[in-house]
Amino acid sequence: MAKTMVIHLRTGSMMSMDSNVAVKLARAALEKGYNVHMFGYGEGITVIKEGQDPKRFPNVGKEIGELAAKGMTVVVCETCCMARGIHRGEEVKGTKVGSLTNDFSKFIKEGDKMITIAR
Amino acid sequence: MAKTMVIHLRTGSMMSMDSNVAVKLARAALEKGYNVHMFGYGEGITVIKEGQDPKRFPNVGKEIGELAAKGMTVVVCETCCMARGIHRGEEVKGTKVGSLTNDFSKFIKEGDKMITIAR
Amino acid sequence: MTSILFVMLKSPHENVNLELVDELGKGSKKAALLFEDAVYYAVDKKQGKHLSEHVDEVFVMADDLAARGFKGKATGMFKEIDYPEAVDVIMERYDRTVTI
Amino acid sequence: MTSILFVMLKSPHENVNLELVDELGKGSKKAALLFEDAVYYAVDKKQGKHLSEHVDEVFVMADDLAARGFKGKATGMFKEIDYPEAVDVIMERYDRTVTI
Amino acid sequence: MTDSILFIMTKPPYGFEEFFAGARASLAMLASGLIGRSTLLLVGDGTLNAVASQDPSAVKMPSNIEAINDLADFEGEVYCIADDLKSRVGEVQVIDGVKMVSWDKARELVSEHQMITTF
Amino acid sequence: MTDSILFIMTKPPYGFEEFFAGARASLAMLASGLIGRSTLLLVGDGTLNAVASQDPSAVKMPSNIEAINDLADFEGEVYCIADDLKSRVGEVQVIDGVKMVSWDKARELVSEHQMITTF
Repeated sequence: MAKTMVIHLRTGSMMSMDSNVAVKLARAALEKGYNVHMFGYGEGITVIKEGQDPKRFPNVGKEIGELAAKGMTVVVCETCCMARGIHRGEEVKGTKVGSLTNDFSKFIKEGDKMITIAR
Repeated sequence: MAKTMVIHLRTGSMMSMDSNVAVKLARAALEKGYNVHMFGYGEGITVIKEGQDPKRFPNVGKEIGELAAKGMTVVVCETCCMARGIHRGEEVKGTKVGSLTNDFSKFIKEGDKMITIAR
Repeated sequence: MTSILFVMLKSPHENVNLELVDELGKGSKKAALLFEDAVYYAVDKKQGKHLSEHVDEVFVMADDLAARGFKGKATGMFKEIDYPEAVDVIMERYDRTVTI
Repeated sequence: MTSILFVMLKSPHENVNLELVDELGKGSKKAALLFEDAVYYAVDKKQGKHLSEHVDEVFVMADDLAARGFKGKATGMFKEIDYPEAVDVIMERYDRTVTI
Repeated sequence: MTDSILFIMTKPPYGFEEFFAGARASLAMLASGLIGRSTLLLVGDGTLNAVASQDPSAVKMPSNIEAINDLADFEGEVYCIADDLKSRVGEVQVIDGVKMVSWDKARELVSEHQMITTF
Repeated sequence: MTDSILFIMTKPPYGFEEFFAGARASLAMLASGLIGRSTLLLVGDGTLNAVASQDPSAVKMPSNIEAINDLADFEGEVYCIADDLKSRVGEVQVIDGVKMVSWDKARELVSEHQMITTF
C-alpha cells in the first residue's frame, strides 16, 4: 500500500512562501504515488478560502483545489476558521472544514511521515 | 489642533497579539484626544473581516468596529484583501477597503507620528 | 539632534534587528518601547544588559510583563508603563519611531 | 539509531532554533532540508559552516536558490535538489522530520 | 501508521497563540483515542510557558497553565529543557506537572515518538 | 503634517512578500503627489534584495528588481548597507540604481525623513 505524507501547514496563504512550498511538496508526492493529507491549523486555515485572487503571486487556493481534485485530502480547523471570520461554505471545493480530534488525529494515525510547514 | 497618530498594522488578527497592541494603543490615543488613523496592509487587512468569533481570544474585529465608531479612521489595502479572498462588503461597519495611493499616503501626510506594528 | 524611539515586539531571542538600535541610534537620544515578547528584555539579564547599553531609557508594557509572570520585576533602566503613557512617549517625547 | 531530517524555512539570521540541530541530533544520522530563505545557508560562508558542522548532509531546494540569485552556487556538502527528490528524502531516507 | 507524536514547543507565551494551539492539538490526539502517546517538549523561548507566576488575564488571553492542566487529565506528558529556561529568566518556580529535563531526555523523547511536530 | 518617509527593508526576497509590499507602498507615496520624498533603506537580510542575479520566475513571484526599477521612474531613492550584504554573501553584483552605503549615510537618512516605517 502507498505510504502517506502528512503536511501540517500553519502559515497563511499570503504570509510567506510557506503555503507554496506545501503545495509543491504535495504535488510532487501525489505524482510519485504517495497519499497526501494536508491539515491547515492556525493561520494555515486561510489556504482553503475560496475566491483568493492575488494578482501577481501564485494562487494557493486554486492550486489546493486542483490537488484536492487529484486525490489530496485537505482539512482545516473549524475553530481557527471561526476566529478569523471564515465560515463553512466559504471553502475551496474539495476541501473540508473539520477538527483536530476527528481529522488531524486520523491524519496522524494514517500517516507515515509528517512535515510541518510553519514559521 | 489635535495631533494625529498613524498606526501601520501588518500583522493578522490572530497571528500574534500585535493586533491587540494596535487596538490598545488606538484606544488610549483616542481617549487622550488624539486623532487616530489605522492602515491595514498585508496580513494586517484581516482585522476588518466581519464575523470574527475567536472563542477565548480577544475579538479584534469587534474592538476595531467600536473604535471606528469612536472616531478612529480605519482603512485596509484592497489588493491585499482580494489576494486573500476577502471582498468589499465583508468589512466591519465603519471601516473601509481602500488603497495605498488614496488612503495610506493621506494618512502619512496628515500624521504627526507613525507606529508600525509588524513582525 | 533627532531623537529615536525603537519599538520592539519580539522576544530577545527572536529579534534579528538589534543592529538597527546600535547603528541608527548612534549619537542620538534614544529609547526602547517594549511590547509583547520584547518585555523579556526586562527580566533576561544577558539580553537586558545588551539592550540597556545601547539606549538611554526603556519603557516596558506592564500588562505584557504581568501576563508572562513578571509583574513588578522590571528594574534599573526598565520602567513599567501603561498604554496612556505609551501614547505619550510615542506622540510627544521622541521625534521618530522605528519598529525593529 | 533514529535518523533525523531537520526542515528549515527561515533565513540563517532569523532562525533561533539551531540549538535543536545541535542538541537533538547528537549521536544520530542527520541532515538538513533547506527551503525558502534557509537556502542562504548554502552561500553564506559563516552560517553555512556552522550548519555543516552539525549535520551529515544538506539538501537545498534549487528553485529557491535560483530565485535569490544563486543558481548552481551551492558547494561542498550542500546539494541542490528538486521537489521529487525532496519528497524522497522526507518519505524514504530519514525516520523523523523536525521543522525548526 | 503512527501511534505517538512529540510536540516541540518553541514560542513564548501570549505573544503568539502557538503554545495554546499546540497544547490543544496534543490534547486532541489523546482525546481522539487514536494516538496512544502525545507529549510536549518545551525548548528555547517555549520554556517560558512553564513559569508558574504567569497571569494571562492581564492581556485577556486563554491560560497556558490551564492548557497544561487539561493535558494532565488525559495523561499527557510535558517536559521542559531546564537550562533554556534558566538561561533566560534565572531560577523561577514552574507549573506543577511540568518535568524539568536535560537534552539527554529530549533525545530519548525523539527516539520514543514516531512523529515530531513544531509549534 | 509629514512630507517624507523612510522605508527600512529588513526581510530577504521571495520568502516573504514584505519587500515587494514595502516597495509598492513607497511607490504609492510618490505617485500620490502628497509625499515629497519616499526612500528605501535596505538593512540586514533586506540587503539580499539588491542581488542582481535574482530570478523570481523560479518561484513564480513578482520581481523585486522591477519593483525597484518602478521606484526609479518616480525618482524614489534606494540605499543598501554595503557591509550587511557583504557579510552575508560576499562580493556580488547589485542591481543598477541601488546605492551602496555605510551606516553614516543611514543615520543621515533617518534625520532627513520625518517618518520611518519597517518592512
